[in-house]
Amino acid sequence: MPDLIAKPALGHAPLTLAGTTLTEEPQARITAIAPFPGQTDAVARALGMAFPAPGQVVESGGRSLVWAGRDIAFLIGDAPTVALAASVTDQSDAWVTLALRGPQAVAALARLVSLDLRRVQAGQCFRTGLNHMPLVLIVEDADRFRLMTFRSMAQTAWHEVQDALEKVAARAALTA
Amino acid sequence: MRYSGLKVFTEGLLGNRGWKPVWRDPAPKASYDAVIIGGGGHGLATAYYLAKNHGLTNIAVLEKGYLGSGNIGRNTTIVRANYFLPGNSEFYSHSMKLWEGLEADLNYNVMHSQRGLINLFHSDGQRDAFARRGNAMINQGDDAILLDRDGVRELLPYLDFDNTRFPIYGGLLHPRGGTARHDAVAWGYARAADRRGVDLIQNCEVTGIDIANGRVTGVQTTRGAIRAAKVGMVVAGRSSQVAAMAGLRLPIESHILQAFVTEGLKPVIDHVISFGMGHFYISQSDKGGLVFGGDLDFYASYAARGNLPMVEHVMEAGMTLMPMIGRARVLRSWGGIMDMTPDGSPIIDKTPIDGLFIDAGWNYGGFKAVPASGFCMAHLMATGTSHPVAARFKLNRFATGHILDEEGTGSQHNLH
Amino acid sequence: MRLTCPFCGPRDRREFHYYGAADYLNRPGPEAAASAWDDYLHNRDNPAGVTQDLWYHEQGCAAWLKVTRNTVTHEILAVDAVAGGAA
Amino acid sequence: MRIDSKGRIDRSRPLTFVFDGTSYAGFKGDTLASALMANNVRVVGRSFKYHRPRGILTAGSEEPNALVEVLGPSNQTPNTRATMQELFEGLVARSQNRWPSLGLDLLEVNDLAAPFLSAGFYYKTFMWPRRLWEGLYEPLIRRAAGLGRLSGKHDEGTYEKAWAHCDLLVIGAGPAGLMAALTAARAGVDVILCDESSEPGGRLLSDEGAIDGLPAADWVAGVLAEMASLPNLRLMTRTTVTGAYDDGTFGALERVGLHRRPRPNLPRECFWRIVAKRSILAAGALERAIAFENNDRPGVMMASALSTYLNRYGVVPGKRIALFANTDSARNTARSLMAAGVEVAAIIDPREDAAEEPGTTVHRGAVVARARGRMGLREITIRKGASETRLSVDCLGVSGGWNPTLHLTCHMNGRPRWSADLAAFVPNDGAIPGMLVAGAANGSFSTHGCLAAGAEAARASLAALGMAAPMAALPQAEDAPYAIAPLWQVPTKKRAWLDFANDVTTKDVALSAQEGFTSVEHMKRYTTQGMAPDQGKNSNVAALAVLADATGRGIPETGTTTFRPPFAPVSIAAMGAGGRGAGFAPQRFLTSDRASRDRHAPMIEAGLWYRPSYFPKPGETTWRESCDREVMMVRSSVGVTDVSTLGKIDIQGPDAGRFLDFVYTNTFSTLPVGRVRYGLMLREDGHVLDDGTCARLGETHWLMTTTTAAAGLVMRHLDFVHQAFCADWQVRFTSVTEGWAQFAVAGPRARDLITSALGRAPGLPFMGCSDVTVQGIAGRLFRISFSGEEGYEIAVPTRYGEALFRDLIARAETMGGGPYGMEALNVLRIEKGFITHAEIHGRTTACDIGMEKMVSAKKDCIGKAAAARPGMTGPEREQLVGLKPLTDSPITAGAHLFAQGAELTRENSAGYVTSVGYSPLLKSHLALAFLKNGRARHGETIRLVDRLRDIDVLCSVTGPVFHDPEGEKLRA
Repeated sequence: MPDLIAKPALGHAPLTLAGTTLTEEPQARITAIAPFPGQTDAVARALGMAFPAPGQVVESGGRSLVWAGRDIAFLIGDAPTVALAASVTDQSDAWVTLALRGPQAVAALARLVSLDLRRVQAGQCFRTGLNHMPLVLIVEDADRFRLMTFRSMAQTAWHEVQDALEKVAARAALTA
Repeated sequence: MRYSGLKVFTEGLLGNRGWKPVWRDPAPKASYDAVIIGGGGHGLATAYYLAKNHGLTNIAVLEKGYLGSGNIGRNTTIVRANYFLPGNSEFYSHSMKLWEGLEADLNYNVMHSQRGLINLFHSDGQRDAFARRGNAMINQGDDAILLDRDGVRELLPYLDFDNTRFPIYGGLLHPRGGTARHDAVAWGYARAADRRGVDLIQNCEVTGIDIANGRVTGVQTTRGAIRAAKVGMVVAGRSSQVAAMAGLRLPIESHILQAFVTEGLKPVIDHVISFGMGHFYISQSDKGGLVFGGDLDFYASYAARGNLPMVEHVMEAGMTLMPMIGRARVLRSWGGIMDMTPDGSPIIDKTPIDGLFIDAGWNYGGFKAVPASGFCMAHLMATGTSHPVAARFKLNRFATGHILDEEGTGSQHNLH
Repeated sequence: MRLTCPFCGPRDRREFHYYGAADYLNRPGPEAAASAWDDYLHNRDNPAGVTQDLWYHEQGCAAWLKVTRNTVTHEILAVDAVAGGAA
Repeated sequence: MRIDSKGRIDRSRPLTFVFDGTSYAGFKGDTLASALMANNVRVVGRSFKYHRPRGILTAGSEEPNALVEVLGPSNQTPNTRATMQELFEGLVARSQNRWPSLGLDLLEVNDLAAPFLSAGFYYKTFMWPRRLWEGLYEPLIRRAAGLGRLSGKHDEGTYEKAWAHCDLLVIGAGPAGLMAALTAARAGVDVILCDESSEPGGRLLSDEGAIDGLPAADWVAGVLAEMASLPNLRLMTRTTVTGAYDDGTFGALERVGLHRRPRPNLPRECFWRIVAKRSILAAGALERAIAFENNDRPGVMMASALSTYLNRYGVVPGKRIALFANTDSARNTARSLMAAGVEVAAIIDPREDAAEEPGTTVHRGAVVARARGRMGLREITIRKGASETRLSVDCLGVSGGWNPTLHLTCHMNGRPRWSADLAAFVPNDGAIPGMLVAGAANGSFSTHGCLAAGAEAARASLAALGMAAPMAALPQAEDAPYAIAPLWQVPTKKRAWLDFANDVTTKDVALSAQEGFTSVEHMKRYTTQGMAPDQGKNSNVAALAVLADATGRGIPETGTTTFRPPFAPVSIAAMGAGGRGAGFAPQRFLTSDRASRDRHAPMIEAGLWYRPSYFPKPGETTWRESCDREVMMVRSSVGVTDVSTLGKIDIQGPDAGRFLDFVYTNTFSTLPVGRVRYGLMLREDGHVLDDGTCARLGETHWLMTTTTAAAGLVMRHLDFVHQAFCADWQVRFTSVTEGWAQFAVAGPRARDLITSALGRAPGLPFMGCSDVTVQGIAGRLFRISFSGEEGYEIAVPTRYGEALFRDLIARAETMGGGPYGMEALNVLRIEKGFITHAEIHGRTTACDIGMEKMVSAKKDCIGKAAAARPGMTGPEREQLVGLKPLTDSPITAGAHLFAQGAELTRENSAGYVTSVGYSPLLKSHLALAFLKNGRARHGETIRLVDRLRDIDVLCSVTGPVFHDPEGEKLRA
């Protein structure tokens, strides 16, 4: 009996415009951990990682714990192996992760995201919207970002980021 | 003074020096048979029909600002009778009949124009819901035509039939639907009420409602106390505040509804069109501006101004539905304050206080209701019983569960 | 309009879903009188001034928030998490 | 006429452009208006109502007359201000609101008929006979009204929207704005400086003044050079701040590509949302006109505009110019003109004490009584006391004083106050929280005053941001006091214009007062003053003053002026950027999407999702053929359909069962592990919110299924109930909709298919569930059915969805089965009497759908109390029934139901049809419907009438379940 073939959300090749590259990231293991009321500290101890404060990413041992909402975080990397006083769900297949990296990344995001991105730095993340789509925005550094949105919306997300990049590039070409 | 084309001609020859004030500017008397709080469309219409239908002329309309300063002059001017729930159907049907005779009745051109209203639908489910509505309209004696996609294309060839996000399946055409010149409705009723002896008192704010032994006895105003055995509160937008003067707490939350008008353009949109998958409806005024609107800003407010998210949503909806309007420029946006009820339908009823009546909760459908609202409120104030076409607009229907929820969105005030 | 979410910080109004007056927090017990339910579901003070109402950070952290604000000026006076636990 | 040596245009870059079919020459740096002026084109438009010839009045976005259509390669842009349209090579423009041509406009007959077209005349006539309103009068009015034309073609232009954030937004880059932005940026805060023009500088580019001994324009260049070196300052030219909204949010429109030939992907316009902690409004002031007889003739224009055309564009509109002004600012214009060698024939100054002016004659205490020259000014009449003299001129510059550009301060309901000293409205402090107003926008009209106010506003803003600002020396500039003798109108029996754009004259305002429209709001609405494209910028204050005169009141008692957003008109396309086509809402695609399209399934919208409607086979020509086959396939063998769109909410925690008992009407805490139960959820108002199944995966682990439509709604509802009422309960929920691809497998051979796919028998009872391994992949299996046949839903992680779907349909096809779409799914569920949101449409109670027994009496739940209200139950309500036509006739959803013999009226409507389908199994159309007291009426014959589609059919009333009412197939 043949095994089922896994498909990426998009399978798009990277796109580079104005020195800025949009890529579809390979699917990672994502585990949503939502501690039961009052159990956040216990969960953190069991995980061996600090539970991230709002807007923070905690890195440890090759795994990152990304704050993803009120009392919920996404563990990116190996799934927890210990029992947690938390709701634990596998979200690996629920999200598509795009990366936007380059000098025009912030300018493109200014067309997609309502956040103030003036002084963002590594270790930050945001729950917000990518236009009308849900978004987890992870800051790698000031001009490198990962964008997680619903997998079913991957085509629209790609299209809208591409569209923003094209417009930014057309403007950049005027002064180049 | 009777208005006519001949009068306009002769006055023109005489330098327009003979035109008289459209209404008197009386000082308030100490006492009236009935007082109506609120000189908007509904209040003025109530006064007019009290005088005309019930012979009550010793009455006053008290307006805190200028006549017609509320939502009557801040709406998208749509007139329609396309409801489907019993209770609403007969009321708006009655209103439409009054609209159709309004110019002759008032001797004032309110420019009621039956341009046809088209509600677009974008799925089989929406078509079924509109078919139910259209049949209800016909059963009520009004008109409705179900258009398929080609039928819509014939009437509205400029819609985007190829790329829009939610394809157009068809539309429900309501040929008698249309628009009217909003301010003229207030002025026409005001002038006609004044001619029948009603005192229209501007810059007169009600500051208190006098109640003795469970009966209303009059009102306190910024221009003195006024006695009256009957008081009607017709102040949509401020209903909760005025009712609170009588100790009443209403099933109403106030919300902002924005509307927009563009610069003048040569005729390009002939109908009133409403989008089924976003908040957007549009018509073109006789002056040439595209007049359009969307949904509430959704948060309780008395600010009479909106914020950008709904502005942008409305514009985006316009662009997906009819991208030919892209280069029209928005000239002005404004917000009205809506009385939102838990089921989206209005209230025309007695209150627990004898002699105190309420006409409120028009959500954002008050403009087209003006004639019937005045008609039925006048009937209620004059006779003490509800007019049959407004019999279900009870204040206590939420307590009893006799809900009139056309949208089916439930008892959340801002969802209607 | 912007609300400062106790978790996410200042955000544009479009990230939030509005429900209604904070009255919705005071759910009557199952044995409450019908009039208590009528008040709870329908009747509102609806002040022209300071009010408290409920917003959901839908395009954000999914917290329900109780916002104290002025309905005339739109001034935001306070934003608190309904369930507490704000950072 | 060009003036050599003047202007900021680039004479080395000549451009050609076309206006009304004629080709002209201009230069880089020109606007369309300046270029037309240089080519001595005097008439550029026709007025709105009287179709009078009109020339250029201003040099800014407030222009009321020079509105043209700009023609692009594929579309046209109406009502474009020639004063704002920058010239580019190949620009093509056309005049508007005239027929057949600008020079000969037949509707100019309206000008002769003016006595009969006074303010509001249309309210008094056209009433008889009634049917002629829509048939004759209104179409004529509509055709005559309006200005430019939309093409009627889709706007295919590129637009964008963007966000910007800053500490301080400075609006306007004139002396006050430049000084404010520079002061703040030097202190280190993030500053955005927006200016409407193509070039910063404001009036410093228009007037010939000196700052620190340098020509003002050189000082501007120095400031800009320093600004360019400050990374924390962002200068946005061609950007009009259009609206002030709550909490420091501003709307702004940037003209990105309108001043050049279109380029791929380059937006025409960008609509910015700027979020600023503080703001400074330094938008300057607008000069205002004085109303006198025929003051709208081409060649009569604003005095300050003359300076702008001369100093920025090197052009003057006449050879012999007069000025009519009641302030000193027009003297600068006179001096500039004379210095450039242009004849200034006279200055008419109503002030008795006006100073002399070397080089020209000053008529003190005099006014201009009228202008002559229909297609271009020829002559003015100067009146002093009782005597009148005529003067030949071809241009008249007018200044009635200045109105601060305070519009944005009104956007949050702030009302300006009247300053008698300035004879103008000035903004009130605090009108926009966080905003300070500086310079001419605040009534400081000298250059020094503007510079000082800009610096001071910056310092105050910095202090509010917690920053100290060093005091820097202010540049030296003129500080002349502002003196004005208010003059709004020169009395005349003829028409004198206030609102050029809407053709509102002083007579109209007087008539409005005569008729009792004495409130300023009544006057505006009655005369339409202020409602034209210039939004009353040129006329509001003067019209108010004229109304005050007419009613014998002072200006403050008459009222105030106000402005609503936008400050300058904004295209729908810019504010709606992104909405075009599919951009209006995200598209959600199933993992089976490609496989379905491969099979030519038409995809239809289901909320944001796309789902297959049906899977046509060769030879099938209608959807019904395919649908019937798919239904019979499910009833006879096996069908596969993608149900991943249903909401899936993972619920975990010790209190999960208790929580489910609270949100569902029925009890879940007693459900055994490995079992699934159907649940009904109410809104708190007692109506049905949603229905679906909920599976118990483990002792403290559940999986709730919602309908596609209600997935988001239910999640929000659960979050509310938990956070508001039981936040301490040990339960959390997480949407896992996106993580799983889930397929329904239904039919007598469903078990065989599942066995084949799993390599083992499913071994599940009806309403059972378990974890399974699907070809090596961990998945889940549920034995549930929405078709009435034995049914399973099999779920795998989304990445495997496409593979599993293809695998399942391949296996099904070997068994005589295959995929089925939404149409068949709908027929199957109607045959079985299962409801969807067609039935639970928000007005339905549990009782209406026959599920009142599912509301547990033993516990409280959301909606239980409100569902007990008297109006929510009882025989008067419509209850769910099935309908079967007595004859083989099509029936329709949306039809109403009537007792036989009853007249077809609203009162007699006994219900309505919610869902219909043709059952190939029962060889009959079937319907689900709501019928008053329907449960007691099974067996009755009822009349189904759809008057929209001429359908009138007798039906028998049945229970809603047509197929296998005992459920034997489900449990097999």
